[in-house]
Amino acid sequence: MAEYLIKNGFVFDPVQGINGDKKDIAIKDGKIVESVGASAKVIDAAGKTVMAGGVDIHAHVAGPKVNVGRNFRPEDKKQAIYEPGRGVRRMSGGFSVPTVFKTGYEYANMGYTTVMEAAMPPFYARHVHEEIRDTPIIDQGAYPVFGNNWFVLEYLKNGEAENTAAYISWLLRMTKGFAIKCVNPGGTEAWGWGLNCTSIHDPVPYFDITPAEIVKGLIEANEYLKLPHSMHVHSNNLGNPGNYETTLETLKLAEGISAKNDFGREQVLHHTHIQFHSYGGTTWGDFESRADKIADYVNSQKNITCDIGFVTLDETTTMTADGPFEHHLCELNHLKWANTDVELETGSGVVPYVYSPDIYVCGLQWAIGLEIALLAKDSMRFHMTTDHPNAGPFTRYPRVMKWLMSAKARDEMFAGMKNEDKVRDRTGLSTMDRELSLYEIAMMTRAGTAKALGLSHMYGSLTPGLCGDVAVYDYNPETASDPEAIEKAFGKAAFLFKQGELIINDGEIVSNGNKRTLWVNVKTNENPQVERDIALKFNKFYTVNQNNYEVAAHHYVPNPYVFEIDATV
Amino acid sequence: METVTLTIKEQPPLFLEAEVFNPDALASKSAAEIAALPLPMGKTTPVVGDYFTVTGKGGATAAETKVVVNGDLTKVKYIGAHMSAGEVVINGNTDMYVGAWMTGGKITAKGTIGHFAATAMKGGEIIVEGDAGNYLAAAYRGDWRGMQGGRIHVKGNVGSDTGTFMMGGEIVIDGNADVHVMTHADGGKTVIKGNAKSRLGGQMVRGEIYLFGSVDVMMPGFNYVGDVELEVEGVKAKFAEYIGDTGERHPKSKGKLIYGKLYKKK
Amino acid sequence: MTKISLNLLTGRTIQQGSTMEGGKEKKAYTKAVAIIEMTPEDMKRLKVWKNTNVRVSNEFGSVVVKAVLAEQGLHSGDAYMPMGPWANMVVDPNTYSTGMPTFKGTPIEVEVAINEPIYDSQELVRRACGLKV
Amino acid sequence: MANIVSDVICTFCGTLCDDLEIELSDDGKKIKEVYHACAIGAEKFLHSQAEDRITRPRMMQEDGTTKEVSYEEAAKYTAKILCDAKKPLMYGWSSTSCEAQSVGHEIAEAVGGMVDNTATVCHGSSLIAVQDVGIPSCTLGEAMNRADRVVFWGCNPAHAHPRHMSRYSVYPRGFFTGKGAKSRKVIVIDPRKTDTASLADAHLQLDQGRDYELLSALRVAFRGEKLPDFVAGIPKDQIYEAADLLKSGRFVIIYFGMGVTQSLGKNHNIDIAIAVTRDLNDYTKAAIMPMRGHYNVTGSGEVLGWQFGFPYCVDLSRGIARYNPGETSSNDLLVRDEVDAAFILGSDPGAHFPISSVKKIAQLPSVAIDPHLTPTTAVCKLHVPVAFVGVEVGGCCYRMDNVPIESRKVVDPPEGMLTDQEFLTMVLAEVRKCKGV
Repeated sequence: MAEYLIKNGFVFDPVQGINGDKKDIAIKDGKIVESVGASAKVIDAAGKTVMAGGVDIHAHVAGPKVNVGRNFRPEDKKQAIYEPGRGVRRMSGGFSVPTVFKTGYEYANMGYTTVMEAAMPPFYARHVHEEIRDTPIIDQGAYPVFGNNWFVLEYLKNGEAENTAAYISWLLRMTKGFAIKCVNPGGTEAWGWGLNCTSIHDPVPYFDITPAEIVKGLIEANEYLKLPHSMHVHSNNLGNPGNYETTLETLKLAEGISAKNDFGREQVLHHTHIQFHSYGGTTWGDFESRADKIADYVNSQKNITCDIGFVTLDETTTMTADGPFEHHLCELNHLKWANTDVELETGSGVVPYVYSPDIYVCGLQWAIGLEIALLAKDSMRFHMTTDHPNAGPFTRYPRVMKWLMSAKARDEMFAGMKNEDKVRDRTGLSTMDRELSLYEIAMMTRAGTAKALGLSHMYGSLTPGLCGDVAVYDYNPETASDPEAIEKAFGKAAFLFKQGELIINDGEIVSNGNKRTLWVNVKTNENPQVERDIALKFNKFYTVNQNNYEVAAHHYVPNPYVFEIDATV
Repeated sequence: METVTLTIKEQPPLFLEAEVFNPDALASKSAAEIAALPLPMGKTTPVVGDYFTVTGKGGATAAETKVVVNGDLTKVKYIGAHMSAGEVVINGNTDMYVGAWMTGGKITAKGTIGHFAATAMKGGEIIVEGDAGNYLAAAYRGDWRGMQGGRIHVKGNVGSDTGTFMMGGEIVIDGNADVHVMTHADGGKTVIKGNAKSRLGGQMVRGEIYLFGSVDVMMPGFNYVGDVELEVEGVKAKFAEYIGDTGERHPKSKGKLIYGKLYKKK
Repeated sequence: MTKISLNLLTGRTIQQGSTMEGGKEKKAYTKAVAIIEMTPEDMKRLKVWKNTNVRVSNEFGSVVVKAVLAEQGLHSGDAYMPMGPWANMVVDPNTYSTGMPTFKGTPIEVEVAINEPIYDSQELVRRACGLKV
Repeated sequence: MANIVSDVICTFCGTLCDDLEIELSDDGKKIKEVYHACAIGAEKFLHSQAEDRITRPRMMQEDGTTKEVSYEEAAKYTAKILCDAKKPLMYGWSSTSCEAQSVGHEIAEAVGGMVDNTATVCHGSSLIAVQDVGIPSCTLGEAMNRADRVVFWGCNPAHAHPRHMSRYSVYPRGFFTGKGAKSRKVIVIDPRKTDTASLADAHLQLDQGRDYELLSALRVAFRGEKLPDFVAGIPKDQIYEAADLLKSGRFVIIYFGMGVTQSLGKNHNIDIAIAVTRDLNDYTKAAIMPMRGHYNVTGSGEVLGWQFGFPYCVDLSRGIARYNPGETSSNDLLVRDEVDAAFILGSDPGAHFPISSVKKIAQLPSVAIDPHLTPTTAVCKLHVPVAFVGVEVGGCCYRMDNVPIESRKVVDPPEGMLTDQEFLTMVLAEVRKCKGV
């Protein structure tokens, strides 16, 4: 395999404490190394920014609801130029819900090399993996959803922690999943009857368990199984005025629990798209930011991480396993609504949404995300996401970076809003002059996310021994002054390496790489009861036979990277 | 105002996509430059000169450019699509997407035009001497934003799905309309001087339909509320007023529900 | 010669489905699909016994099939043909620019054609397409 | 000891039953018996064993006779007509695996094909409607476990999806529907008294082609607004009753089929049926599901979706993907003379398109890739027989509720026969040659 030497770039690597120093980065046999021989190909990075490949901890990029978004929005294709195939590239299109090819290419263009699919319905896992397989370049994993799963609800209701863990390990193996995702705990099961759980104390119909018990139970199961990532929650009551209290109550469930794993992960709870959960007020009329309360709490709790879910003020497509929320949303905007409830497991909904800068609620949502990120004391625990495509497409990360790094750029946005005063008045953002550094951006986009995922031994840093995932951006931190240059440079990497292979050469994608699918195979004690329960549910309540349920690795996961864990006691 | 005249000299084996046959694309171009513009046909890309003789030249801007297209244009799509200003005259029958996504200017079609004309039209004027096809002034697939402004006058008949998802602007049809008029409309106005088939205003939120002739089946969600004297397109007459679609949602204004309206000439 | 006007519906029958999987070139498929179902009243109007060959025609085409009594009750005035090449000789190809031909609700005329042959599926389409048989 | 393969997937209809048991001869070469399948499914497995089966590609001669050719020659011919054409139609895709579809899409991208699947004459109207108003739906098991109101609108599962009612919709005892059929009220809306209708608690035998009006009337009734005395031939009292019956359910599931997708109004009938479902969610819980026909037409829509962004009628002729049924749909393309070659795989337009479209196929350079002899193979220049997916080769298929299930290989195909994926891979190689890449 070719050797490379990336010379004289401004290197940003928070893990090694490298903050913009001019350094050379060497790549050999797919890994970062101390040095390479004279024969190594030299990439001149003088005047450019060098970082490890980006790691996305939460995006909806593959699977059934993503494809519903594509197929039921032909008009979304008209929001972006559809690009013909060229060289190694297939044709690629779509704006808020890009095709799998565009997903791979656009992440690569942003210097990202690893992306986690945020919600995999187990019953549809095969579909998720078919899309992941067809997505070029990037390494991917997927989080199966557990927060409304009948097995989990029953085991937790009976306080059977060991059975919960045994079932989870089985399902991770069946679906080739990477982590435990929990969306609107209990609420989506309630939606099976057209109901919801809007507080963590609302009992789930029939199952008679509360969201609080589900969240706590899943956190404990996660640590019992010593998984790389922590329990990954989208808490109840998303998107509603006054929901910050539900969010704080949910976060407090992690108090006193500490992480158990061999992957360097410190948190036990990751709260996703926390922007959507930081709202004050009681109605849309007195709607206001409570970013301060949320940021303060997360700052104070070392065992919690979060990603933001920045609103980018675009016309986009919302999609979530939070079925009742999507129904609520379509009642508000009267646009098309897709919903799929999944037997024994979960549900989901999809609704287009236009975040207009002229609507003050949207303006406020934009401000709240930035406010949280700028209140962060430790950017390693506040991560860059747009909850793609819910708050905006992932292709806007460079624009979000611009807003985070430039008060001037933020003021221009405020100035463009119809209700500027109202928006400024209801968020702390308008008085903030903090501008994040590239060092902090590197934490939010790779170092912090890799660590929270338990992947810091592979990704997120340029430490010798790690994967040869390196991005070179045409951005000179010493001379750049125009904030627009940030958006431009970080949206189009000059060079990109994935596992030591040159993917982008001088701005052009030249290889589709050798993408891998990450999943976790965790061994637990033999558990005849759980085996019986599984057989019984398949016999009586599933419409697919148990022998046709497992996602066969051979075909759907052609290039797996398996994390083997022993959680037997 | 400069004029570009395009005359078809040979019928193509397949359909031509004339995305350049509009004032915006031809402004400030010479006949020679225009003849060299692409005229895609399937996977091949002939140029305008391969199938059309070009005379005259474009004006300095779209507004100062008139495009005249002559001949049998039944295998030519997109004439006047995406235009923002200026004028287009179509001397002969033509195919799909006439004036689609148009935002301004004027199109006069001397013959018949094909389906999907005036898709998502935002402004300007279209006059059709002959008939128009299906989906006149409808939204593009999946979009909830149909015709939003401008005026269309069809002197002949129109096909099905006229004004689907219409939000604004007006359509006047001298002849008859096939099934489904202003389905899902949330504004705008359509006048049918001839007869209508069934499904006028199905799932209509807001908007107005004026019908001079007969309709074979009324939608069950339209209620008769009384007669009104109106002047419509220069015709003074008594109309029976219906409100609907009562099965559909309707916005409130000052506590009162706003309905779609159907006026049927007595 | 009596001729009656009917409204044609087409669609699946389980016999059509299973004989199709058995092979569209086989006699069983022709027997199951080259038929038109009518109500007893319409049969009377047409003055035919069941299992008589009839010619079904309209502006779109013409085809000879067997007239049979509708097993699944129809409104009088409606007729039913299993989906397949025989029905498709006369269905309305108009898609109203939706892509979907009007397979249901096509006006047809039916007349007795006792001595005219019913072709098998392959011969039927080859003849219609002007190909040698 | 009998040689039984179990948990076999039935690759006939969108119900995609996965509980078949197939008894093989002791040497495992022949299928002897098929258990649990419906009449159609069983016939499919047994027909694959037919002695007179075509096992090699055949070119049609001027005089109507055929001449056997090798798969290599067939692949060359197929690649040539696709490369020579300015705008080739590539239709079908619904009776094959997602893996084969993917290879086909690479070919289509290389030759600028018009890629369309059988939804175009089946549930294409539904896809358009979903794009206009969305679709509140669920998996078949969700309906089995919860639904106490079951509506069959313009569909006849007793004939088209024979095991649907016993496996999913009417008879099974689900988690919250422990009394099986007794837990459910079944309503059929159909102009015919179908065998499904005769099992129903209520049958609204409407006038054919007036579904849009009747669905609209239901919405009016939900809101307690007034109705004319009759709508679509149904007295208003019956409509108000039906509306109350639906509103009073805990979980309503509406299954619909060709009766609505192919009648006057097409997509609008589905659009308003979805509106009815959406309305019902204001009073209770409701879902709606298309009764998809071919066993993997759904999969074709899914793969097209994630690769190009549209579920059918995908126009790749300009090197980018475009979409507009009515323009880029097979029957419009054929009748309007918009295409100059026809490639057909895994479906039979010769039998299931209006004859006016079939005549156009017969005039074009054409190839039909299909295990069977069909009216399509009878009018195409080249017929390439291939192995049966789900019998002689496995692969991923999507059920009518979009659930992916991996079909199984049960027996080997006849000696020397290729699968469609293998043949398409040869065609792709030939296409790359003539493209010089």
